[in-house]
Amino acid sequence: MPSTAIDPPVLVVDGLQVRYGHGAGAVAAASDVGFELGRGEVFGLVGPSGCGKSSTCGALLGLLGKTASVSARRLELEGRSLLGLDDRGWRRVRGRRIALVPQHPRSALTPIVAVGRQLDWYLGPHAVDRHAADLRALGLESVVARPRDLPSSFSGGQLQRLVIAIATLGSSPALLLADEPTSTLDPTVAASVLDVLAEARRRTGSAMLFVSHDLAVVAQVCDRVGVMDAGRLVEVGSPLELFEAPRHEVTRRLVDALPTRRRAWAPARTSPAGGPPVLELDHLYRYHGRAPGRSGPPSAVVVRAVDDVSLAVAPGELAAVVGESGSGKTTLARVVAGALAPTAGVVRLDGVELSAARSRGDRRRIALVGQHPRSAFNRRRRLGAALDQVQRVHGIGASRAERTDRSAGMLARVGLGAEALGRRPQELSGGELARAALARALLVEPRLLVLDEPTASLDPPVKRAVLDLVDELRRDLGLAVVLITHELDLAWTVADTVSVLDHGRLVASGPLAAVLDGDRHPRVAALLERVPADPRGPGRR
Amino acid sequence: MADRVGTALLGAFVLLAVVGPVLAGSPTALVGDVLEPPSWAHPFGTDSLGRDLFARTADGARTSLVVSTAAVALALLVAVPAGLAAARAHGRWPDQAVMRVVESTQVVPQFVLVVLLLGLGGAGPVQVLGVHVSTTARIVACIALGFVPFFARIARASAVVELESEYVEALRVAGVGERELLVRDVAPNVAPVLGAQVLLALAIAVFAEGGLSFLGLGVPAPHPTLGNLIAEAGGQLLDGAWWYALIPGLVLVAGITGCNLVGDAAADRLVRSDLR
Amino acid sequence: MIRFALHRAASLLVTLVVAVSGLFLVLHASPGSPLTNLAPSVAADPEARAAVARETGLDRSMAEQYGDFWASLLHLDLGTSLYDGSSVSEAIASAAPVSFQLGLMAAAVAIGPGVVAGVVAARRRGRPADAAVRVLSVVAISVPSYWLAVLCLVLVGERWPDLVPAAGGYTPFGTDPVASVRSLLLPAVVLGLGGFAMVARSLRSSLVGVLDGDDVHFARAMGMPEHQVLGRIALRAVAPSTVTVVGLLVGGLVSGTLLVESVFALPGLGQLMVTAFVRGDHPLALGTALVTAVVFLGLNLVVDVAGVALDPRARRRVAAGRT
Amino acid sequence: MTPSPLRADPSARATIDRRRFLGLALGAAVSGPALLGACGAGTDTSARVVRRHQDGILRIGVAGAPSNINPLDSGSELTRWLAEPIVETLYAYDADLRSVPLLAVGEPEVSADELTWTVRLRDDVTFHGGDPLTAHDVVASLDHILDLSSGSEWITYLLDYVQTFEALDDRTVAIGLVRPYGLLRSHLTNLPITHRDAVDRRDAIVGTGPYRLERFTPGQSFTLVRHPEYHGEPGAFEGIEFTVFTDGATRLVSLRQGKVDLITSVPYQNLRAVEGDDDLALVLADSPLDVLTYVNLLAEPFSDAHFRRAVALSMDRAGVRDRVFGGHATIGQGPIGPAERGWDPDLAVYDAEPDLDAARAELEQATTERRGFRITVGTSQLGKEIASVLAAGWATVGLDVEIEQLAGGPWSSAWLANEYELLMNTFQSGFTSGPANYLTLAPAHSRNLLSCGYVDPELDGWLDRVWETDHDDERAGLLRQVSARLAEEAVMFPPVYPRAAFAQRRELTPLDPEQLRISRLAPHELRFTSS
Repeated sequence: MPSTAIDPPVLVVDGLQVRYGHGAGAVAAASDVGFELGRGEVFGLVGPSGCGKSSTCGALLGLLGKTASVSARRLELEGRSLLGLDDRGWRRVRGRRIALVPQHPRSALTPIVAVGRQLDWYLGPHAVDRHAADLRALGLESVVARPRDLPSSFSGGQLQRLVIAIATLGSSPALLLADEPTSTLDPTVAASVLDVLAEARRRTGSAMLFVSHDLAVVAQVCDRVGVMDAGRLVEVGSPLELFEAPRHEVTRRLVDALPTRRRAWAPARTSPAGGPPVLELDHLYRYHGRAPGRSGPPSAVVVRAVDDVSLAVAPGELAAVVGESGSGKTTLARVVAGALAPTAGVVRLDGVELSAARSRGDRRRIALVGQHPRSAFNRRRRLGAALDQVQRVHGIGASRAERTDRSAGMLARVGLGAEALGRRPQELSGGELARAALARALLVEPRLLVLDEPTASLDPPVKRAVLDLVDELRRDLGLAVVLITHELDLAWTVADTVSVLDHGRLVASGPLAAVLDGDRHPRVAALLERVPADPRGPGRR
Repeated sequence: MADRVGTALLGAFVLLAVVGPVLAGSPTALVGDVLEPPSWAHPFGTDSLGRDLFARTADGARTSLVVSTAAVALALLVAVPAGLAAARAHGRWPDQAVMRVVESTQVVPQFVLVVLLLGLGGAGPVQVLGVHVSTTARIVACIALGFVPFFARIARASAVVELESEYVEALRVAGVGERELLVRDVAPNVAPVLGAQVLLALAIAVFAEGGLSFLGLGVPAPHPTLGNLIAEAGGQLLDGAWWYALIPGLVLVAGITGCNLVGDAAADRLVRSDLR
Repeated sequence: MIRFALHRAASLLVTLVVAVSGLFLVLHASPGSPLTNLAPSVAADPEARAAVARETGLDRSMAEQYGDFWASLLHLDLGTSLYDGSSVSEAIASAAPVSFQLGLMAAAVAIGPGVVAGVVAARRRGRPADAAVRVLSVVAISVPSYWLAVLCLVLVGERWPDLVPAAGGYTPFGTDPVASVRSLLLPAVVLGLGGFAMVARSLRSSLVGVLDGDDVHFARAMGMPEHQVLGRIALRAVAPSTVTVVGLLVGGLVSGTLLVESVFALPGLGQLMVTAFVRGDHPLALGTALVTAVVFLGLNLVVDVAGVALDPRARRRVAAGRT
Repeated sequence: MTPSPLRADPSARATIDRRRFLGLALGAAVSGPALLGACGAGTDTSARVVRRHQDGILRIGVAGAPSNINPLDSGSELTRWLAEPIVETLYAYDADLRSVPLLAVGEPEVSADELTWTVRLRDDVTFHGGDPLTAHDVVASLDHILDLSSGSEWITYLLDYVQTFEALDDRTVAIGLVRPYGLLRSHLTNLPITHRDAVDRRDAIVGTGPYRLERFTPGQSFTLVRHPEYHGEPGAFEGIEFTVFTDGATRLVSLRQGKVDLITSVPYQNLRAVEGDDDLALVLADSPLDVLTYVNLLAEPFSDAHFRRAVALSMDRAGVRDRVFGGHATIGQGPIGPAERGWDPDLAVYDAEPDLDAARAELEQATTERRGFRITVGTSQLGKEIASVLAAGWATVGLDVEIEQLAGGPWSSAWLANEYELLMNTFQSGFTSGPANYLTLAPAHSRNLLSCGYVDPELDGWLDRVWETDHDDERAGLLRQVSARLAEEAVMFPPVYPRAAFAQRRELTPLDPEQLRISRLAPHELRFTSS
């Protein structure tokens, strides 16, 4: 959708500068940012966190707070300058000419007021009745049916649609500001929200500024993309230009981090060593909530989180378990690692059945790395103490000094310097913490490593590096690895075998090629469908 | 800023309480004329019996400090293990039992409870199971009892949060035992949370000690306490002995304000460090 | 909602029964028996002591006394004072309105200005108004009421005798509302000052948090005027936590009446209680403690229920039975 | 107390300092009240008082609430000040403190063997409820006192003497004695007569006086209203209201503000403030206000006579007089003070200033190893202050004194159980014993239940005779001997005999110092000068 030169631009940003603080201590969050948006055009702003995307957005809404100072050569919306507007002036712009689609729909709506009431705030009285048809069209039947419910009783996807409805139903804003609108959503949901957003934009004819850290998503949605780094707009171009010929270093890094589909997946890179399986799951069940028939009120709902799962993992094998959120992946990981007892069924390690109450020795042989590296460590303990602790309880190392040496060695192995031993978790980045969590898991020399979405909260480049590390380690150490993920492309990149969970049941399982190619299970097909396409390949929406 | 003012006030209060009694003469000796205004010889003036008010205020500050510190320490000693034990048994009967006991002491406000417990025994020492308990010890015990629910709840609540946090599960899965978890991980993490509250509790304890003395239920004569001094000073105000009512009162206010400000700052720091 | 209130009330009742029983036991185990308050020349005579004990029923077993205590309590009879033989219930009935009015006025002093100060400070964060509120509230929370009361009594009372309670302490509201309110104004201000600080501080800090929230940001981004942001989102969001603070304030007010009533010679429950304890007047002490506990727990119940009523999420949890 | 040049004009200084203080207080507590206090001016108090007096109610501020309002049970000044206008006695003191008939007609008829006393009652007296006064009311009053279970303080006076009492007819009461009892006349002058239905009540006083008790809030306030059918001259006030202000400053402030007309127990530190106020009159009177001082001779260290004398010699009597009582007290010798029968102004065993050398000499001879003791006082501010001054004084001769403060009950228990070393409290007699104070002396008698362990057969004999004789002069002579002996032996040696302090507004006629000598406040005798 190329911009037409005849129409005047909707938004003109020229020489935008945002600074926080005063005088010598002032920090520039955005320097000399400039771009234009034509009518109906979608412009993407992409870059790592802290690059100045949010400050640029905030400046367009006049909501940067009192510590920020904004200056620009030009900052114009539909030909009217936004510089020097007073509160009343801004109120005429906000919501009417510029509408925000926020990053966290769940916190953007007030948690203690019914959704219907909140719609009334923004769209006028009886909004639900007046806009019932539009809301249904946006897939918000649930809101029409239950306007008195609180936001907490709706899903993230529904809330994001609701926010889009608020932004676009009341007026036809000239500009939609979409600030990472899908970053907290599942890929499946994210895809449908993007559809809704596109539909709403078509209806209102608004231009859109789309901010994201995910190049793949930006490429999918935008006409033109600007890459930001350290407060500056370093490169602007069409998605294809950026992917094919990235000119700037930052752009290149972003592109490189995109998962690449393993071209030759038929022969696995490393064939799993033969021999009996390390891990066997035999008709494993795990229900949440009180099982019926027990004493007490029968009200509790039983969730079949893991429902008759049988699986075997060979030595040295990297087995991926994929599924959407709520499919029971994490529960499965926790049952395998012994954090939860199975409701029924058997977990065998090296052919030996593990009891529900795991011994310390059993725990040493299966290590779990959880979803959020930031909360995996006691925030008040230095890393050295944390690494010492797991060794000490398993009687590894005769002295503290010896254990410290091992810790340092393992940190080096995961790519961290020994100085990290003296750091607290808050002083480490997410990527460093993910590595540290891996180090802690490996220090006790487990037979099996269970990774529960180890990269879900990491930026793409970091994500990639951590996965490469896992792949390397398991080859070096001959570890069996169970990798839990909702990102099918990850499995695609590193796994030997893949198992697909749906509502607690295993719908497909086997070597990567066998599962993903040819005669796919419908669920698998659906998952594949939602992997953001490589803009270099075919299939761009 | 507030932080520094608080430290200064608390520091001055502690300094007066610790060093004051050493510098000053006896708080009970009749060293001057009655109701002398402040002078070089008696920087805080003298009281209605001719005793040096600097010595008495310093001694009173010391008593306040000792009583309230001891009370808070005693309360922690009881409340923290109880709170941790309750958190460990979260939702099961030991937890219920601890929380019910804690609740039953909260049927009246804390200060009323202390007045009630002290009032029941009357002033003066008592024999408890054959052990001589001085009035001061009883005051400490009663104020401490008033704080037990407060600290037990905080200890329990923050320990529950800790025990349900992801790192604890990670450590459990890694084979770290429950005792080790509780002693080495949970307790040290609960400590700063309590630490921030300790100063706020100290402020309340200093207030309560003064209030008890004011009602005549406090530390007995001849030890001066800040509450006693204030209670005695009320009448002197009519005679223009402003220093008598003002100075001990300001010392008390300084102590409480200092504790409050430093405690606030500590709580703020804690929140900030957790957010980081 | 109603079920929640009833459930809470029932559990409070159990707590109350346990606590009152405990109080009864402690009271009767205490060394301050009324027998020791006899004139020494009488108390020295064992025969006279025994006769008095028989007369006052103190020679009976603790179990009997305990049984009688509950039996009469069910008839709302709290017994008679050991000293003047007057009805404890009547003494409390005549003292309660004083404390009630004082508490109500102090709460008004605490909550009204407290809310205003908290909102102003939060909206003008970092500016002089904010600093002023913060300094004022720290000072207000730190100045002990008994000291302030003594100062006010002398300094204010000397110039405006009408502002301190009259002899006898109190003009009933029904007799002369203006004089009644005026005479309790100073004690109420002294008593309410700490609460004012608590409300202002807590409201400020929670409002600051809420005003930084995504929902406020979104509302502003969508052009909602600032007064609506405050009324529709911010104040509503902080209401439950403010109500909790008000609950804490109730405790402070009840405690404070002990001290403030004593300084201003107000014939309220607090002074009655102190008098009872100082004399070791068991029935009166037990009665005042019981009434204090009932009032305190009752107010806490109201605060709990109000907190839930103001927070739809809590309402939902309650409805789901997860109390 | 040496006057310093600084306090040449105390009243002027007070104003300046108060203003300065206001400024400081403003800085310290930025609060509404202080702000209010700093600006504007007050109203004329005297005019307010006159306006208030239009309701005809006399308002009195007292220091504490009576622990028992039944005057047949309690002899405390708090009970009796309240009961004075309500109940009357068979005989009463005239202006010269002589006993004259009040409810009785003429002198009692005493039989030749001195064992039967017959009293005739007036026939024109009614109780507040309207019932006429009869002999049965007198009998019921005596009955109540002599019933052990009532716990009446009067019992100690009558128990071993009175055997029978009966109503011969509606107007005549006969009292039968075991042995001659000259003191009975005194008791009949002090013993209140209560309506027969009210003798056991603790929540009502029903008497024949000019005022009746209308209502009261325990521990807080008491309201009396005029009894219209009073047999004598009707009361001048519509009512009398007693309000309890336990805090001395509050009490005084209320008087200065004109909210009460009269206060009792003015804090001694505030006497200057009262004197400096033209609207107020200070009344200082010798009164049977004793500082009870007992030492326990049953145990070390006071079992040692040398130690005892050392303590008595080194007692800082002048310090107590000047620092606690602002100079308004007489230096103490024996147990009997200036307002009491048996007072000997010439008795001078001890000096005002401690005799440290003599005390040290006595201590050297003492056999006990102890060089310190415990002084047990009540919870009153006064008791605490006396003990503090004394302890500071004793510290100068090397006596380490620990102060123990006990509330009324525990204090009595310590006395009863002989668990004290030096016991001290303030006590106002006079209501039950008139101008003499027999209760204070009781523990000196070796056979008394509260005996402090002093055994002196000669003194026992004197005391027995004090009770028996009906000659006041003989009684006074014996009491002088008792007081001197107890002082010399260092058994009872109060530091001072304080003067009782009252303050009243000028809009009220002055209190009668003579009546105050027997603790009678007699509020119903006062008048408003303004109306």
